Amino acid sequence: MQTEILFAGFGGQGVMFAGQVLAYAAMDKGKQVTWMPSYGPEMRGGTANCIVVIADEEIGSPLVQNPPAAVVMNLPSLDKYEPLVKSGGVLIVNASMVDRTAQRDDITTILIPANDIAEEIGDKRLANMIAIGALLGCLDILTVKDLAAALEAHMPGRHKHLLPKNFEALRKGAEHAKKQRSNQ
Amino acid sequence: MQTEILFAGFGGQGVMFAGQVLAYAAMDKGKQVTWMPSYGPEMRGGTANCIVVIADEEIGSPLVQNPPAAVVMNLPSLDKYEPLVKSGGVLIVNASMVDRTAQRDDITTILIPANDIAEEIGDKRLANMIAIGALLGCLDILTVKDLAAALEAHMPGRHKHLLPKNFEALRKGAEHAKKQRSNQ
Amino acid sequence: MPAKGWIEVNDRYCKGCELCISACPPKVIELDKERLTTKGYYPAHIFKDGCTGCAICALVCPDAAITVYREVTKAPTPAAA
Amino acid sequence: MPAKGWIEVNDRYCKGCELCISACPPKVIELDKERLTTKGYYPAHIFKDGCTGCAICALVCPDAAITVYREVTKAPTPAAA
Amino acid sequence: MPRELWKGNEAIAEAAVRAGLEGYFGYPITPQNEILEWLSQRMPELGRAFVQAESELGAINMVYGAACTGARVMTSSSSPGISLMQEGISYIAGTELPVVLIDVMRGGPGLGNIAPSQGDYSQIVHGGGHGDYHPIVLAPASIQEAVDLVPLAFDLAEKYLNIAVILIDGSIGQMMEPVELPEMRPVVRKDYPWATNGALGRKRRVLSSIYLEVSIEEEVNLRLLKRWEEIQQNEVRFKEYYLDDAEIAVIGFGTSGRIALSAVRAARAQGIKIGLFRPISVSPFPARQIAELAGRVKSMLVVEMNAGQMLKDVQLAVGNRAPLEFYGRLGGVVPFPDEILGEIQRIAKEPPSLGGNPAQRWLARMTAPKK
Amino acid sequence: MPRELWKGNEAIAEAAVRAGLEGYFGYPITPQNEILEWLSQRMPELGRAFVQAESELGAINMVYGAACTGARVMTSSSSPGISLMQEGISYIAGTELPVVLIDVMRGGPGLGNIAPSQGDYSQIVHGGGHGDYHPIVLAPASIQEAVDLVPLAFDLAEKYLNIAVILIDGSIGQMMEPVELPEMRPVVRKDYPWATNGALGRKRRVLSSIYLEVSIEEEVNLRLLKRWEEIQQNEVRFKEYYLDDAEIAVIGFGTSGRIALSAVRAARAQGIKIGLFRPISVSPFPARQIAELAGRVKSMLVVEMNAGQMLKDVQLAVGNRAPLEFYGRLGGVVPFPDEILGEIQRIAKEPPSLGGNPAQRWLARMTAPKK
Amino acid sequence: MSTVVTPENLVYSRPAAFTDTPTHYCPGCTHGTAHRLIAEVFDEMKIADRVIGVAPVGCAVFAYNYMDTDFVEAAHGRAPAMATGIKRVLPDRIVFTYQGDGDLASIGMGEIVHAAARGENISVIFINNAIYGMTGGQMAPTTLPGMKTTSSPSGRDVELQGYPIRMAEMLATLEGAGYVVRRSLHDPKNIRLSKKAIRTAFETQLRGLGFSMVELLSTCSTGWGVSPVESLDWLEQHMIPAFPLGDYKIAPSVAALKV
Amino acid sequence: MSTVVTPENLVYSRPAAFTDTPTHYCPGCTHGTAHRLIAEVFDEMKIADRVIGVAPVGCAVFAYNYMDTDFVEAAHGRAPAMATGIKRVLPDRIVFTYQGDGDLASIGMGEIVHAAARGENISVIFINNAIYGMTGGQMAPTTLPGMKTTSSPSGRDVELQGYPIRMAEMLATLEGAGYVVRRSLHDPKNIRLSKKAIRTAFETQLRGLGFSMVELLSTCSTGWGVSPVESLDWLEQHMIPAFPLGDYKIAPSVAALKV
Ligand SMILES: Cc1ncc(C[n+]2csc(CCOP(=O)(O)OP(=O)(O)O)c2C)c(N)n1
Ligand SMILES: Cc1ncc(C[n+]2csc(CCOP(=O)(O)OP(=O)(O)O)c2C)c(N)n1
Ligand code: SF4
Ligand code: SF4
Ligand code: SF4
Ligand code: SF4
Ligand code: SF4
Ligand code: SF4
Ligand SMILES: [Mg+2]
Ligand SMILES: [Mg+2]
Repeated sequence: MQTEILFAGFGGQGVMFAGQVLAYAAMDKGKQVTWMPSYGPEMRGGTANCIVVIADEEIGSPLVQNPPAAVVMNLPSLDKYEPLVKSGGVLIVNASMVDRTAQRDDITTILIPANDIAEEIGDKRLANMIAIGALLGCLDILTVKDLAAALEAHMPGRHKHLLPKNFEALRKGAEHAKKQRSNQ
Repeated sequence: MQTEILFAGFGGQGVMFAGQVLAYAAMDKGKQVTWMPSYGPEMRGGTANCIVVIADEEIGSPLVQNPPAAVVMNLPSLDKYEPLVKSGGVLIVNASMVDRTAQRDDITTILIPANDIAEEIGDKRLANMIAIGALLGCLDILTVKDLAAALEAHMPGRHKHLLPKNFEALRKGAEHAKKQRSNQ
Repeated sequence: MPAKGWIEVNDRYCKGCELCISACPPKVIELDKERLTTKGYYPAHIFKDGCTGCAICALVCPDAAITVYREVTKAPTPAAA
Repeated sequence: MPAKGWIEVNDRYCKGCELCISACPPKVIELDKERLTTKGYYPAHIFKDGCTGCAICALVCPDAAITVYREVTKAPTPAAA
Repeated sequence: MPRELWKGNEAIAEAAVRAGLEGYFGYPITPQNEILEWLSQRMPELGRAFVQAESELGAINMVYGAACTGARVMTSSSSPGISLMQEGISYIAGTELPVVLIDVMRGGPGLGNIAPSQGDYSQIVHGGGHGDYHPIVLAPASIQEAVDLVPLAFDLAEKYLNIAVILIDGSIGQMMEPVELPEMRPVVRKDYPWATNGALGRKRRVLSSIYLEVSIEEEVNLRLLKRWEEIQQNEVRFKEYYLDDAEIAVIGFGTSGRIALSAVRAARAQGIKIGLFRPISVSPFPARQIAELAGRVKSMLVVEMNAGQMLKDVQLAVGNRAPLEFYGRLGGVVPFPDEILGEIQRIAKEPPSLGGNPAQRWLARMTAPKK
Repeated sequence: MPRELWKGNEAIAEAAVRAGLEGYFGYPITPQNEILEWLSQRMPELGRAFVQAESELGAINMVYGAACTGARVMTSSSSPGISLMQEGISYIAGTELPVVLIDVMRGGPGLGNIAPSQGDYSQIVHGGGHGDYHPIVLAPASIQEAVDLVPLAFDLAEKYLNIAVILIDGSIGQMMEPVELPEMRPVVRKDYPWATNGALGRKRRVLSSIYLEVSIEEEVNLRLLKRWEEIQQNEVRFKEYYLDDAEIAVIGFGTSGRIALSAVRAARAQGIKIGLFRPISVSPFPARQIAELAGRVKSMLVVEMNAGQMLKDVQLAVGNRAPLEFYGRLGGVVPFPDEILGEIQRIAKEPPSLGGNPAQRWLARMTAPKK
Repeated sequence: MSTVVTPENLVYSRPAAFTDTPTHYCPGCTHGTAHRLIAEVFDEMKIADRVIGVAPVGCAVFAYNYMDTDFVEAAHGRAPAMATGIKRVLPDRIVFTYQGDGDLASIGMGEIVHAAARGENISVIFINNAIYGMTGGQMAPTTLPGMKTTSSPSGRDVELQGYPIRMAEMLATLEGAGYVVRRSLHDPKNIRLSKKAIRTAFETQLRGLGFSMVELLSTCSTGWGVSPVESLDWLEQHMIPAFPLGDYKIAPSVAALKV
Repeated sequence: MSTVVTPENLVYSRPAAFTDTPTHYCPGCTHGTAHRLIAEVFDEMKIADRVIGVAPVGCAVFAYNYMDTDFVEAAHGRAPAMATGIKRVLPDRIVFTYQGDGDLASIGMGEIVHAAARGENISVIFINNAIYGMTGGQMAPTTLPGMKTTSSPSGRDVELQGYPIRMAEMLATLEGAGYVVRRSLHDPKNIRLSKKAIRTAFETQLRGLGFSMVELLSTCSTGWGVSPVESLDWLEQHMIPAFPLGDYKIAPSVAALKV
C-alpha cells in the first residue's frame, strides 16, 4: 500500500511544515515515508510544494506525476496541480485564497476556507493544520489522533503551548471535510 | 633509410644547438627530420641532451632506445649513453672533458679533444661544432658542406661574422675523425 | 508654499516593502491593504494630500515602481535687487 | 688588533657564486680555479691572511657552504674605572 | 538509536560527525548547503575543526593539508564546485591520502540549475582531474543508505589511502526520510606511518605528488593501479530487486535507481518479468555482476539522470551478452516512475535486438517531433 | 611558404596567429610555456589581445568572456592547469561558445612531472567538468599536423559553437620538425547573431549557462547532444598505415601513435602483417571505423601513454569483434618503438583470444617480478 | 490631485535602460536600488548601447534581465576575468561587472585584485550586504564580527572565522586602480552619492583612466532577518562603522574629471 | 692559520635544521639564503621537531629536501589553504608556507588574502624575486615596470600588463594579520634583519597572535640575466625603490614581543 500527498502554496503558508507533520505521523506509526520539497532560489512570491509518500514497503520514487491526494493553499497551486491529481483522488482547496471552484469531477474536492477558520481559532498561521485535518477526513491513511500525537512528539519545546490550538485546527478541518463529503 | 643521433653534455656546451644545426642541414637536403630535446626544470649543473632523427620517409618515433650515433661532451654523458649506442654504431667523445677511454669494442669510438681544438681556433664555444664535424666524418648522412650551408642559411644575422670559425671547426673535427678512423 | 506633487505606483513592480513610506517627508504614502498585486503584495499608494513631488520615494524605491509628477511653477520673479 | 679567523668551504655545497667573495671585508676569498667540484663549479677558498672570522661570508652564502672559526680572545681586563 | 526524520544533507553531516570527523572544510553551494551549515554548528561545539573556505579551491586544499596529518577529514560541494576541485583531487590521489568528498549533484553543464541530476558521474568516476587515478564512489539511493555509507567511506578511504566519494543528487540531499543514525564513535587520531604531523623525535616525513624522475612516477602509478585492482576485487557493492526470474533487468544508481524500483514494481504488477540492479559502488563498478546478469536476461534498460554516462560502463560490462536500451532525463529533470514504466512496456512488447547505440536510439526518441 | 624548423609549441602559437587569433589568455606552465611566450611577442605587435592571466581560472574565464563577443580566442595549458579550467570549460560548453584550447599533457596525477604523457585523455574527452557536454578533440602526431589542425580547430569550434581542443603531449610541444606554416589569414570579426558585443542599435543579447527552468535546461542539453551527433557524423578524422592486408592492427593517438608507427614498420620488416590506425579526432571518436577494422583483423593492440584511457573507447567500438591487447607507459615515461615491437611479436606468436580485460592483463605483465 | 499627472510635470520615471521585467529580489532589497541607479547613469551618459554587463553568481544572477544592455553571465567570482576578456577584444565598449561580496571578496578574490592591479579598464559595482543572499544567508567575507548567519550560527567568531575584509581599502593599495570608493544605499542622500559615484566610475572607464570600483553597502532583509525598513537602520548602525564610507583611491586624472 | 680550526673557535656552521642535501638552486640564488635563515631560526627556537612546512610550486618546490622538518608539497598557489587545513587539526604544531611571487601573488592570491583575513595562525615566508623562476623567467605580478621577461619581451608595459602588486602593503590592510613586514636578502645587514623578522613571525605563531608574513626581496640571477653578484646590486637599485622595506603591520600584541 502506498499513498502520495502533495502540498502546495505560497512560501510562508506552512505547506512544508504540514507535509513534515504528516511524515512524522506516518513514521511514528511504523510506516515508510519520504518528504520531498521543491527547493530553489525562489524569492518571496514564489510557490513552494512538497510531496509526502507513505508506504508499507521500501519506497521507490519520492516523486509521482499523479498523486492521489493534494492540498493546495492558493490559486497558482490550484491551477498547476488540479489537473495532476489521480483520477479518483482527493483535492483539498484553501477556499480563502481561491476565488474559483474546482473543475475536475472525477476526484473528490473539498473547498475549505482554511484562513477564515484559522482566524476564528485565533491564529491565522493555522490554515495549514486545518487543511491537513480536511485531508485526513478524506483519506484512510492516518487519523487526526495520529497527527496530534506526532505534533506533540516532534514540536520543539518552546512551541508546545501552541498544541491545543493545533489540535483544534486539525479537528475542525476534518469535521469540515466530513460534512462537505456527506453533502456531496 | 633512417639515422638517429644523440647529443649529450652539460647545459652550456651547445649540444642543443649542435643537434639543431644537424636538423637544419637535413631539412635543407630535403630529408625528414625531428629534433627532440630533453626538457625539464634542470638547474645549473644538469645535463642536457637531444636526439635528431633523419629519414627519407615520415618519421615515427622521435626517440630511440639505441641510437646508431651519439656525441657525448662530458663524463656523465659518456657513462650514461655509451652502453646505449647500437652495435656497429659511432660514438664521438669529447676527450677534453673525459678522462677515460670508451669501453665498447663493437662500435666506432672517436676521442676528440674538442675543447682544446676549439681553444686553438680561438673560440672555446666551438667545441660542439668540432664534435659535429667528427660525427660527419664517420657518418654518411650529410657532409661538412651541408652543415656549413645550413649554418650559413639559418644563423641569425648578427652572428654571421662567426661563420668562418664555425666552418673551420667543422672541418677540423671531420679531419680529426677521419685520421683517427684510418689509424684504427 | 510647497510644490504640488503626485506619484503613481506601478503594481507590476511594487512589492510593498514600505521604503517609500518611511522615506516620504510629508508621509503621504501607505500600503493599500485593499488590494493584492498578482504576486501577492499590498502595493503602496498615495493616500492623502501633501505630496510635494520631491521624488524621494522614487529615489529609495528598489523596484523603480514609482513615477513622480510635480506642478511646474513659474519661478517667482526675483525681487528687485 | 683584528681577531684571527678562518673559514672552510664545503665543496659539496659551494657553487662558486662569488657572493662571499664580494662580501668579505678584507677580501681574503677567491674562487679556486684549480679545482672543479663534482657539479662542475670552481669552489671558493680563502687565499690569503687577514680573515677576521667576522662570518659575513657565511651570512651571505646561499648554500650554507661556509664554516667560520675565530680565535677566542680573552676579553681585555677592563681598565680600572 | 530511534528513527528520526532527517533531511539528507543534515543526516550525512551528522553521520560524518559520528564517524569521527575531525575536520570539515567547505564552501556554500546549493543544494548541499545544509551539510556545511550543520557542521558549522556541530564541529565547533565538539571542539573540532570547521572552516568555511574562501572557495572550493580553498576547501579541497585545506582538506588536502588536514589529510596529510592523518586526521579524518571531509569536504562537500555540488557540480560546479566539484569541477573547481579537480586539480586538488588529482593531487590528493597522487599523494595517496584518505579524503571523503560528498558531491550533491545538480543540473548542468555550466551554472545550470540546482535541481537533482546525475551529470557528474563521468567527472567523478572517470577522472575529472589529470592523470590516472580512481576514486572510490558510493552512490546511495536513500538517506538511510547514505548515512550507512558515510562511515564506510571513511574506513575505505583510510584502508586504501584513496579518495572516497559519496555521490548523491539534490533530491537525496533535500528530502527527508526516517533514519537511524549510528552511535557516536570516538575520535581516534590514528598513528599512520606516513602522516606529516610534526616529527616530534621521529625521522621527518614528506608528503608530495611530485616525482620528477619518470620511472618513479610510473612506479607510483602502477602502485595505484594495483591497489585499485584490489579495491575492485573487494569493494563492489550493489543491490538486486526481483531479479531471480527476471527477463528484463533495469540498471540505475542512486535516485534513478529508486525511481526505477517504483517502475519495476508497477511493471511486475502488470505481469512483466522484470527486476532492478542498483550499483551502490559505481566505482569500483559491478562489471562482473552485470556481465553475469546480462547472460541471464533477455534485455536490459539503463536509467540515468544524464545522457548515458554510466551507460558506457554498463556497455563495457555487457558487451553483446544482452541487448541494451537507455532512458535518461537531463539538466535537472527527474523522471517519474510512469515514464520508466512506459519504457519497460515498450521493451516488453518489442524486445530490442543486439547492437546499435542505445544512447543514439534514446536521443532519437527524445527529440522526435511530438505527435 | 618554405619549410622551417619549428618547435611544436611555437609553431602552434604562430599557426593560431595566422588563423586570425584575436585574443589569447594564458598562464605559464611547463611544457607549454613557449605558446604563451611566443604570443606575448606576436599578439601585441599585431595589435591583438594578449593577457598573461593571474591563473588558469582567470585565463579560461577571460577566454570565456572574449568568446562571448564573437572574437577568435584561445588559451593553452598543461594537465594541472587544465584541471583548474574544468568549471570554465563546462560553462563555455553550456553557453555554446567557440573556444580553442591547447592541452600539452604532462605526467601525473598531481604535480607529477613535466615529461610527455597522455594522462588527460579522460578529463578532456569524457568531460572533466560537470554536466553532459563533448568537446571536439584533435590529437596531432607531428608538428605539421598540429599546425594544420589549429585553423581547423577554430573553424570547427565556430561552426558547431563548441569547444575544440588540440591535445598533444610535452614531446610534441618541445620537439622541432620542419613545418610549412599556412599563409596569414586576415582577422575577420564575424557578425554572429548571438555575440554580446554591445547592442549598438540592435536588440540586446544575453549569453548565459543558467537555465533554472529544468525543462529548458533539458532542451539545451538535447540541442547539444543533437549537435554532437552531427559532429560525430561529419568530423571524424584518422589516418591508416599498412592496414590493407593487416592481421594485427595497432591503435594509438598522438605521440604513442607515431611511436607505434616505427614499431609497425619494424614488425613489417620482420614479415608480420600489421598496420596502424591513428585516430586524429579522438572526440568524435572513430568508433565506426575501428569497429569495421576489428572485423577485418585477427587482433588489435592499443598503445597509450596512460593506463588505458582511450582503450575503453576502443573496447566499446570493438565489442567482441576482435581480441584486444593493451600496452601503456605511465607518469611521463615515453615508450620506445622496441617495446611496442616486443608486444607485437608476442601477439604475433600467441594470438590473444577474445574476452577478459586487456588493461588487467597488461598490468599483470607490467608488475610481474622481473626475471 | 491627479491633474498634476501630465507629461510636462513628470519629475521621475523608470529609467529607459531598465527593462520592464519585475525583479526577483525580495521586497526592499537594495540590489534593486543599485540596478536602478546604474540604469539611470546609462540613460544620462547615453551609453546603454555600448555597454556589456557581466552578471555574477549571487542574488544578482539575473541582473541581465533588468538592464537593457548586452549581458553575459559569469561563473561564481570570475566576472572580472570575463570582463577582462571582453574589454581586451572590444576596447571601445563599456564593460562592467556587478558582484556580491561572496562573489567578489571570497571566491573571486584573485580575479578582482588582478583586474585592479592590471588597471583593467572596467567598472565594478560591488554590492556588499555582509552575507550570502542567494544560497540562504551564509557568512560572507564581509560578515560583521558577532553577526549570526546560517554558517556562523553563534555569531561570527573572529578567532575561528576571521575578520571582515574591507575591499575598497585593500584595492586602493594597487597602482592600477583609478577610482575606488565606498558608498551606501540606505537613505536618499547616500543613494544620490552612490549614483554620482557610479557615474564617475563609468566616466573613468570611458576616458580610459583605469580600473574603477564602487562598493555599495546594501541591505539583505531576508538574510539579516529584519524588515526592509529596519534593514536600512541596521545598515547605518552596524555596517557603516565597520565599512566607512569614503573615497579610497582617486587617481589624479580621475580627480580632474567633472561629474 | 688553520690552527684556529678548533671546536671552541667555531663561530658559524651549517644549521642543524638544514639537511645535508645540496640545493638545486642556481649559484647565488638567495632562495638558499632564505632557507638557511629559516633553519637557523628553527635551531634557535628549538622547534624543528614541531614544524610542518608547506612547499610551493616554484623554484622552491623541493624546499622539503633541505629543511629537516616534516613537509608537504602544495598545489601551485594553494599553500596557505593547505597550511590552514594542517593548523586547524594540529593547532599546537608550527605551520609555515614558503612561497614565490607567482605562487603567492598570482595564482594563490585568494588563498593568501583569506588566510590573512581569517587571522590564520600560520607563518608565511614570501620570496619576491619579481619573476617566475621555475618556469623559465616569465612575468610575475611583482615584475617591475619596463622589466623584460620571457612573457614581457619588450619590457612590462603597465598599460597592457598592469602594475606590480605590493603584497605586504595589501595584506597589512587586513585585521587578521598580526605581523607583516618586508625585508631583503641582498646584503649582510639586511640578511640579519630578515632573520630577525623570520624569528618574529614564528614567535607570533607560537604565541597564537595571528597571521604572520615576511616578504623577502630575493634575487634570480638566471631569470634576470645577470651574474649572482650583480643581481644583489640590481635588487638594491631596482627592487627596493619599488618594494620599500619596512614594517607594514605589527599588531600591538606582536609589538610587545621581545625578539
Ligand atoms: C563554484 C560555485 N561555488 C558556489 C556557488 C554557490 N553560490 C551561489 S551564489 C553564492 C554567494 C552569493 O553571495 P554574494 O556574492 O554575497 O551575493 P548576494 O546573493 O549576497 O547578492 C554562492 C556561494 C556557485 N554557484 N558556484
Ligand atoms: C596550476 C599550475 N599552474 C602553473 C604551474 C606552472 N608553474 C610552476 S612554478 C610557477 C611559477 C613560479 O614562480 P614563483 O612562484 O615566483 O617562484 P620562483 O620560481 O620565482 O621562486 C608556475 C607558473 C603549475 N605547476 N601549476
Ligand atoms: S514625491 Fe516626495 S512627497 Fe510625494 S510621495 Fe514621494 S516622497 Fe512623498
Ligand atoms: S518603495 Fe517601491 S516597492 Fe517598496 S513599497 Fe514603495 S513603491 Fe512599493
Ligand atoms: S657564497 Fe657560498 S656558494 Fe657562493 S662562492 Fe661563496 S662559499 Fe661558494
Ligand atoms: S669570516 Fe669575514 S673576513 Fe673571514 S673570510 Fe669570511 S667574510 Fe672574510
Ligand atoms: S536574499 Fe537578500 S540580497 Fe537576495 S534578494 Fe533577498 S534581500 Fe536581496
Ligand atoms: S631560476 Fe632564479 S629563482 Fe630559480 S633557482 Fe635559479 S636563480 Fe633561483
Ligand atoms: Mg552578499
Ligand atoms: Mg618568483
